Amino acid sequence: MTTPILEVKGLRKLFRMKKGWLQQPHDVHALNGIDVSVYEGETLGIVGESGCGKSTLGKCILRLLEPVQGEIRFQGKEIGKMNKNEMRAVRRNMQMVFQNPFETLNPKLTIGHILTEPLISHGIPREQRQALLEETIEIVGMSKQHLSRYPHEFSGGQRQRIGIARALILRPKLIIADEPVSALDVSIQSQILNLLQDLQEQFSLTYVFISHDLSVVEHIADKVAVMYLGEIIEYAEKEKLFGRPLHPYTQALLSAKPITDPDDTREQIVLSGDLPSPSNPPKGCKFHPRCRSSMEICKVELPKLSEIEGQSVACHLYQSFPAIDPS
Amino acid sequence: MNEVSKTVAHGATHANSPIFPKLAFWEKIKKQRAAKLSLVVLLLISAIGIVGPWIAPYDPTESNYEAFLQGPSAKHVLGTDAIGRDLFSRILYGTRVTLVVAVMAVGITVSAGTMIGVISAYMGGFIDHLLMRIMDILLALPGIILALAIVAALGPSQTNAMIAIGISSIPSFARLIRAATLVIMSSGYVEASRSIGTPSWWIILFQVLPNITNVLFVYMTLFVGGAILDTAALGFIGLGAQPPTPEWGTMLNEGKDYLSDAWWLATYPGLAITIVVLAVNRLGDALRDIFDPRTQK
Amino acid sequence: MDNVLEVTGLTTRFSKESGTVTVVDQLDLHVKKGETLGIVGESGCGKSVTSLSLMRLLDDNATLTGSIRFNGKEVLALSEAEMRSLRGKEMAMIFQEPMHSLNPVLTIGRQISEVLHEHEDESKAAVKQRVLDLLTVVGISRAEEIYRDYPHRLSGGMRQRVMIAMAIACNPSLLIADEPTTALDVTIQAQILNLIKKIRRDIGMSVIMITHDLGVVAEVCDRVIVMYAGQAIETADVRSLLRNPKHPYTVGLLQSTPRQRTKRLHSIKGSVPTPENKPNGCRFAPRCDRAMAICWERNPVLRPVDQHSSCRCWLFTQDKDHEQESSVIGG
Amino acid sequence: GTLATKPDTDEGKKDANISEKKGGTITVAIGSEPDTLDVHKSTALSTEGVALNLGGALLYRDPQTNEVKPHLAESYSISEDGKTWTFRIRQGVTFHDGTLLTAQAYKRTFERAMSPEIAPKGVGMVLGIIKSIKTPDDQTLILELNEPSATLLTYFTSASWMQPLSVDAVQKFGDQYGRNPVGVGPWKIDSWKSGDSITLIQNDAYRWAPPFFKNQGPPRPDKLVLKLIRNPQTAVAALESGTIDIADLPAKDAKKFKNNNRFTVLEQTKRGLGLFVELNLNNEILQDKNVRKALQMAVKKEAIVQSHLQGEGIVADGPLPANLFGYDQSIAQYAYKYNPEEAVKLLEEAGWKLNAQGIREKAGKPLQLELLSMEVWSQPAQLMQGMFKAIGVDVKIITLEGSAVDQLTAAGTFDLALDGYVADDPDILFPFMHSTQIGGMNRSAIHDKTIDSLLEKGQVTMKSDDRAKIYEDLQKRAVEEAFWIPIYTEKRFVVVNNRVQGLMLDPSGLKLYQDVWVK
Amino acid sequence: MKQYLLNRMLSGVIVLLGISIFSFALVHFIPGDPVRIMLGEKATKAQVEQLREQMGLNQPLPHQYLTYMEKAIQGDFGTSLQTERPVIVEIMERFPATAKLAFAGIGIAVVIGLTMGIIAAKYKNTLLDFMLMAAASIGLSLPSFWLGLIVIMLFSVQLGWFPIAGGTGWKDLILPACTLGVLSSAMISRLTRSGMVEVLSHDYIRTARAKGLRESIILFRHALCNVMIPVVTVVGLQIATLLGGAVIIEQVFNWPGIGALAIRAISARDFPMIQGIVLLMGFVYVVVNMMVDLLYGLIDPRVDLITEKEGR
Ligand SMILES: Nc1ncnc2c1ncn2[C@@H]1O[C@H](COP(=O)(O)OP(=O)(O)OP(=O)(O)O)[C@@H](O)[C@H]1O
Ligand SMILES: Nc1ncnc2c1ncn2[C@@H]1O[C@H](COP(=O)(O)OP(=O)(O)OP(=O)(O)O)[C@@H](O)[C@H]1O
Ligand SMILES: [Mg+2]
Ligand SMILES: [Mg+2]
Repeated sequence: MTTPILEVKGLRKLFRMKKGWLQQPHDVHALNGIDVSVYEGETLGIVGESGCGKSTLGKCILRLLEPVQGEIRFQGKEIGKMNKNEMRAVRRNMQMVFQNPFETLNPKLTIGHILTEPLISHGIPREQRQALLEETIEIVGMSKQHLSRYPHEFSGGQRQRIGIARALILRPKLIIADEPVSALDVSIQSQILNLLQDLQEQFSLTYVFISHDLSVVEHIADKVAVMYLGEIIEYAEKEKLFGRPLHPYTQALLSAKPITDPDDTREQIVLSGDLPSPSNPPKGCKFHPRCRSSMEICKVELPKLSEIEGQSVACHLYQSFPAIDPS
Repeated sequence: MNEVSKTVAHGATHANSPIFPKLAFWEKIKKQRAAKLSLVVLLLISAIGIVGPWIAPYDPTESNYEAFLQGPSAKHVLGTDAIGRDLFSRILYGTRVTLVVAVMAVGITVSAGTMIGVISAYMGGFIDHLLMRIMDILLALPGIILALAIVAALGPSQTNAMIAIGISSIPSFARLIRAATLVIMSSGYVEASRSIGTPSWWIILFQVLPNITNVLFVYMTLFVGGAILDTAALGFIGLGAQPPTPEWGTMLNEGKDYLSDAWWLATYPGLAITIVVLAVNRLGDALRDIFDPRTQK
Repeated sequence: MDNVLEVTGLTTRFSKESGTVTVVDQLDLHVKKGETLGIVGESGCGKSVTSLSLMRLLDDNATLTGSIRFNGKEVLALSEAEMRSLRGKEMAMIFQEPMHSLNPVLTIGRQISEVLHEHEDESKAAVKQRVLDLLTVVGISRAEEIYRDYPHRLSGGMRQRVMIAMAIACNPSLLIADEPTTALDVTIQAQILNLIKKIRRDIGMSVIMITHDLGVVAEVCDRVIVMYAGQAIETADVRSLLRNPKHPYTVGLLQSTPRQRTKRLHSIKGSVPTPENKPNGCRFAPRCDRAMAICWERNPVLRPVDQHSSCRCWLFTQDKDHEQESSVIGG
Repeated sequence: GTLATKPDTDEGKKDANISEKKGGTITVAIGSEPDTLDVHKSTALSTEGVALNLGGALLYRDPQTNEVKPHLAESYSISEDGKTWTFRIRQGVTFHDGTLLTAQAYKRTFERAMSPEIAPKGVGMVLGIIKSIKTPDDQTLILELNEPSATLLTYFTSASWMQPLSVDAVQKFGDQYGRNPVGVGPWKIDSWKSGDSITLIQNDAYRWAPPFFKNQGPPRPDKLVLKLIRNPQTAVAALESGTIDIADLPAKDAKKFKNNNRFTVLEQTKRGLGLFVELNLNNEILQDKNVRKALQMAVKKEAIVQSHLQGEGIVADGPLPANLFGYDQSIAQYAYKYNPEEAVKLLEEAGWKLNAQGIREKAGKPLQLELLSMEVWSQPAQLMQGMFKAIGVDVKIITLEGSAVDQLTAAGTFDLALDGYVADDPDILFPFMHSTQIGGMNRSAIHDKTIDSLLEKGQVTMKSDDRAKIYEDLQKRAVEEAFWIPIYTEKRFVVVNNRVQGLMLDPSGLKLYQDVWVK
Repeated sequence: MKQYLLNRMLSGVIVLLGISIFSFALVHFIPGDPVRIMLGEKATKAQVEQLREQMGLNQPLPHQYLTYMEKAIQGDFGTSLQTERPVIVEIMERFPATAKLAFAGIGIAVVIGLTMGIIAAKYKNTLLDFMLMAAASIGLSLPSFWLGLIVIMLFSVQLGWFPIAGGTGWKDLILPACTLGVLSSAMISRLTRSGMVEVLSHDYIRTARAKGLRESIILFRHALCNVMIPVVTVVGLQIATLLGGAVIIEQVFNWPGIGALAIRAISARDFPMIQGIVLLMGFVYVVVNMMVDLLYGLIDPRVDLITEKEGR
């Protein structure tokens, strides 16, 4: 692994909420300088609570949203400045799977049409289309009879398979999966997770896997980034992060996760207070109002992401006294 | 994994409505008695619009100098008007005229309104702003006054009435379509489509338009009702179709001076208008119920 | 017995254009005083319908049969007026979607005090004071301010707290919580679950906790009923259910939860049948790895397996030729 | 001219002398609202019926003898050359504001009407013939005319357009004078609710009614409400419900009141042509006299009278109605009668042959004409359309507002136009037919030397017999040339509630309230 | 809030400006020379030209427009060509009658509409519901003038209960106001019903039931408030339209309002009058809409006054 297949540096996105004509526009900082990189064949998990900017990050990478600042390098090429046509070429290698399988399929089109759309958009010759179509639908565990049906005739799990097939049909290198299993029942969720893992092996895919469910991320990811209000506050190999979470937020998150073990005796860290709104975030470290280990400096200064034993964390606790396990 | 999917497919398809959504539509229409009735009435009326001229007993513009203002009789089923024309024949002929005016007017509204609405929603930003402000301006002028002014400007005639009515309801239609388009635009599948790199025109054509057709259809029926009434209203103040065209509103206008002497003159055209508008409105209601996901259990 | 609620043979049917569907099928359950009963199951299995049946809050097209005895009264025999005085006062409910369960145009204060005005004869000032106290109890700090505020300005967690305050306003003996945390973030979920646990302890009420998350069950419940396609398929105390699940579905469910760090998850094939489309035999048979011939033919009954649990499965039925009959459940 | 008077009912006769009570309110429907009551500025015909009550005239026409007699002028004389007119203004006449009517008041009134800003709008035009006005003393008014005029004399009998105005009031009210007119008439303005009604109150200083009225003093009722009711149907209902007392109604509606003993219907044949068609002589097709004649013969006028007027009208043969001075009694002998066969023959002769669609055409050009009409004439227009169709002429009806019709006819862009007129004198034909009036009221663009000279002679010939002869010749010529298709002369019907007694109509249909009293 | 009002006013002004340009253009495209009309047929060409000159009608259109606007801003909308009275005076004379009719009509419509809608929603899918909604559908399908004529025929002519000669008294008001009210109530009742049906299916209604509240409280406190937004929108639009004159109804009932004035002005090519009326209508529309917007905020706290509403 030399260069990462995807490298994001200092990515910023703000939504300008322009309300009236004369109103001062005010900004929602959805992404605040995100740095991540993913190597080929790897799965990067991104976790965080609702509204912290996970989806925004995914969409910015695909340039479904235009970032305000920052670099996005895909296969070494900077795609942030590409024009429409160049971008279309890139999109062939970079696809997305969405959270809600019910909403992302056009109810008026047959599955066949939905799956052909990317082929036409990317100028795949007509002769090859049918073969690709049939091959792909079978890869995701469905049959070609399904191609002539409409989305409403399928169950949630099947629809998500169709969503995956659509992402897969151009044989991309990178798939950004935005909460692909959140809308599914537990028993179906495992089918899809398995499918994603199988496909990764088969096509040596790279995933950016976004989820709010720690268990799912823990299961599927190689590396995990924990986000809080538009920032990555901790970033490490899965084993390290789950084994020894450093950031107080990560710790709280892990402990809050309900575990199906009645004898579990771990101490639960219950955070106080609600998630602050991203349009009006607290000063200093954004987590400090809810943090048990909050210090004076946290109220003033934003901690930087720094590395401790191969694990990056943005917390003042580790900046002054490196490599000390809190708690 | 194939085995799995088959059972899954079995489970899912069986539960849902038939294979083709179109079929489901007819099923639903059939289930609603009011819808069925209004559809039948409308088909009947359209049929009259087409074959009216053949089944009409008299020439609608020919006067019988011996029979002015005669009440309903065997010879003239609905009576004759002030200049001795057969009212029944006029109403039959008028069906076509009235329907054509209404449908063409709505055609103008729908084509322009849809274009403006979709473009406005899709382009957003300045263009959206500009178009919507123009619509605001048009909307601020009450429809009938706008129509009056247009007819006054172009001269009263059937075509101009049509144009006037069509134009005057563009703003409301455009707004409705814009709202509907915005909903579609924010839907998951448009985003999914964009993520694949699908060009804009493709998205408008294959993602947006097919999904607003339901809405379009429903609004259209509602506007047809309005257009018939507006046509009649313009006819009533003498700015609609020109005599001797047997347009219902114009006939009503001619009949209004004979309310106490010849009740049939105003009553029958009035009834005809009410029946058609009622049928169209009820059909529109039924369509809305059918297409509205909230009312689908 | 100190059962707050005793339900036997509860069956809920909906009449639809296409015929009637049975959504809840011969459900038996009981809740002891101070106990938390969990109902788990996948989407569409009838959990919400069960809870709404208990409160008789279903639409007109629903018919209920069986018996629901609440504090000795037969709920199904009560008049609508009597039912009204029961709801909110003795039996309260909180819902899954805190976003939609509060009326957007009424203030928080009004919505809570409404319950008190309806069920208790108290002066306005007293009611207000109690509402403020309630808000404090559920952990809302700026009670005065929130009292005057509208729901849309509160976060999901806050709204769920308001819902809880509303539910416990009259100190009900039973609280039914229908997926109260599903729409919330993990950290907030932990707060709410803690709150429910604490209040249950403080006022000694019983709780029915409906969820699809076995983790939540593990956290708060004493006893659990697992539902599948409208039927209870397993009921047990929480420890034995999670430690020693009996029914293949429960087993599968536990194994599909991504908690082991295995490369592959276990998965249950297929998907949950819809109420209109239930298999003839055991409802789980089409998805079951261990299905036998009989499973396709006849539906087993729920019968005790050991002292901790009952299960509806032919694997645990010794006499496999036994006819299906009215079942006796333990618990 | 006949003065339509309400026949006294039996009951009325019995106590005619004792019961002419004072007081009460009469409500009269008016079909359209005056634009302004400033008679110098008004362009609306509806002004006349209202302004009439507010003013008085120098002269009046005796209803019995049809002679012109002095009224507000005690006496008048016209010089030999007909160019110097001297009026002696009656004494003791006051305006509503109390100022005295003098010769100066007349002078200033006329001068105002003739002033360049105002003249083009209204009556100033007729006064244009006046060269100078002199007032040697308060009671003497001397007008020097550019040339003699028979018409001006008739004009001076108009109590509305030619009434003297209180110039003080004109100055006082300025732009608002039109809403606050001040005249010398039996009625004063009380209020004017736009779009609703104009209320007049009795002027109790009034003592100068024309001699033919029984009542020479102030009007007996207190109030006269002129209520705007556009739709005749509404007027019918309002009459029946007693909301109004008097209304002009079309024949078909008036009929219903004829046998109703609560109401009396006054009938009067209008002086003028109720309806005729002007043929545009600039149109190539219509330049062919045969075509014009054919069109004449195609129209079954009786049917139009029957349907549109319920038979209550007289078929017209020529440009003048039977009740107007100068009417040619023998006209029926030479006028074109309904004769579709002959019409067809004429068209065939003229080279117009039927095509497959049943329309005639010549050299590939179909015989298509546009008929300009207004809404009131919708029925006659449609009937004629059918009649023309029968001889293979395709006529398209264009219904427009009066003003739009004027616009088109002035520009000459039309083929046929419906029109009508009311007049007291055959000189009305001058504007309609004289070649100098092309572009104005001479819509047909008649440019005929014979006609021109006859019209000119008619204007200056003062001797009745000679004058009558001139107009007879004129009718012969006009009928022969078939410039117009005269259709009918109609009747006017005024329905009066019997609680109101003594209403009279003057020859042009204006209502005279001087003898009116309320039971 | 202040900011918001300012914004609304600004966009209102822009709309008004647009209307003024639009109407100015439109009016000048209507054939019919006002000067000719003013002077009548007898006027000579020279006279016509002179008056045109005087009235500034010879100037290029944009110039005329600017002059007009300059005066309009100072409250001078010119004088009617027909009556030579200030346009503003003419309009203001008619406005009370129109306003009276509009508010009475809408008042009746709201009362009937809400009642019908609520009852129909409460007894959803019963015969009563069906009948009420059928009535509403018929109400929507009746040509207004036809209903007006029939009402006149019946109540004034046959029964003689009401006067019809278009006075402006309260008794005169009853028939036109009821006709208007009945017609407008059709829309309101349908909206109310569908709104109520939808709202009654919302989660918070279930919550209210779970609290053991009485049905009347649920219906009127919890449901009705949430239905008011679309109702208020429609009522607002109708008021705005009616304040500009219920053209047809005024015509039928001989009501001396703006609508009648408008028709007369258009047929007489009274340009300043047409323009004045159109501008007034625009103004009323803008103001009413602004008030409706403010009402939204009162009815529904979710409506953030600052955000711009779209798709209304
Ligand atoms: N189109 C948009 N306009 C304005 N604000 C936006 C937009 N999209 C997202 N936001 C804001 O940006 C922030 C991040 O949103 P994002 O959808 O990325 O969160 P998320 O982590 O995906 O949350 P969830 O788990 O709920 O999906 C949120 O506060 C959201 O309100
Ligand atoms: N009013 C109703 N009429 C007809 N069918 C209904 C009605 N309410 C619910 N159902 C059906 O009953 C079944 C059970 O629904 P229920 O809401 O109880 O599921 P659930 O277990 O709560 O699922 P979830 O986890 O999604 O909330 C579903 O298939 C649903 O379609
Ligand atoms: Mg997201
Ligand atoms: Mg549920």
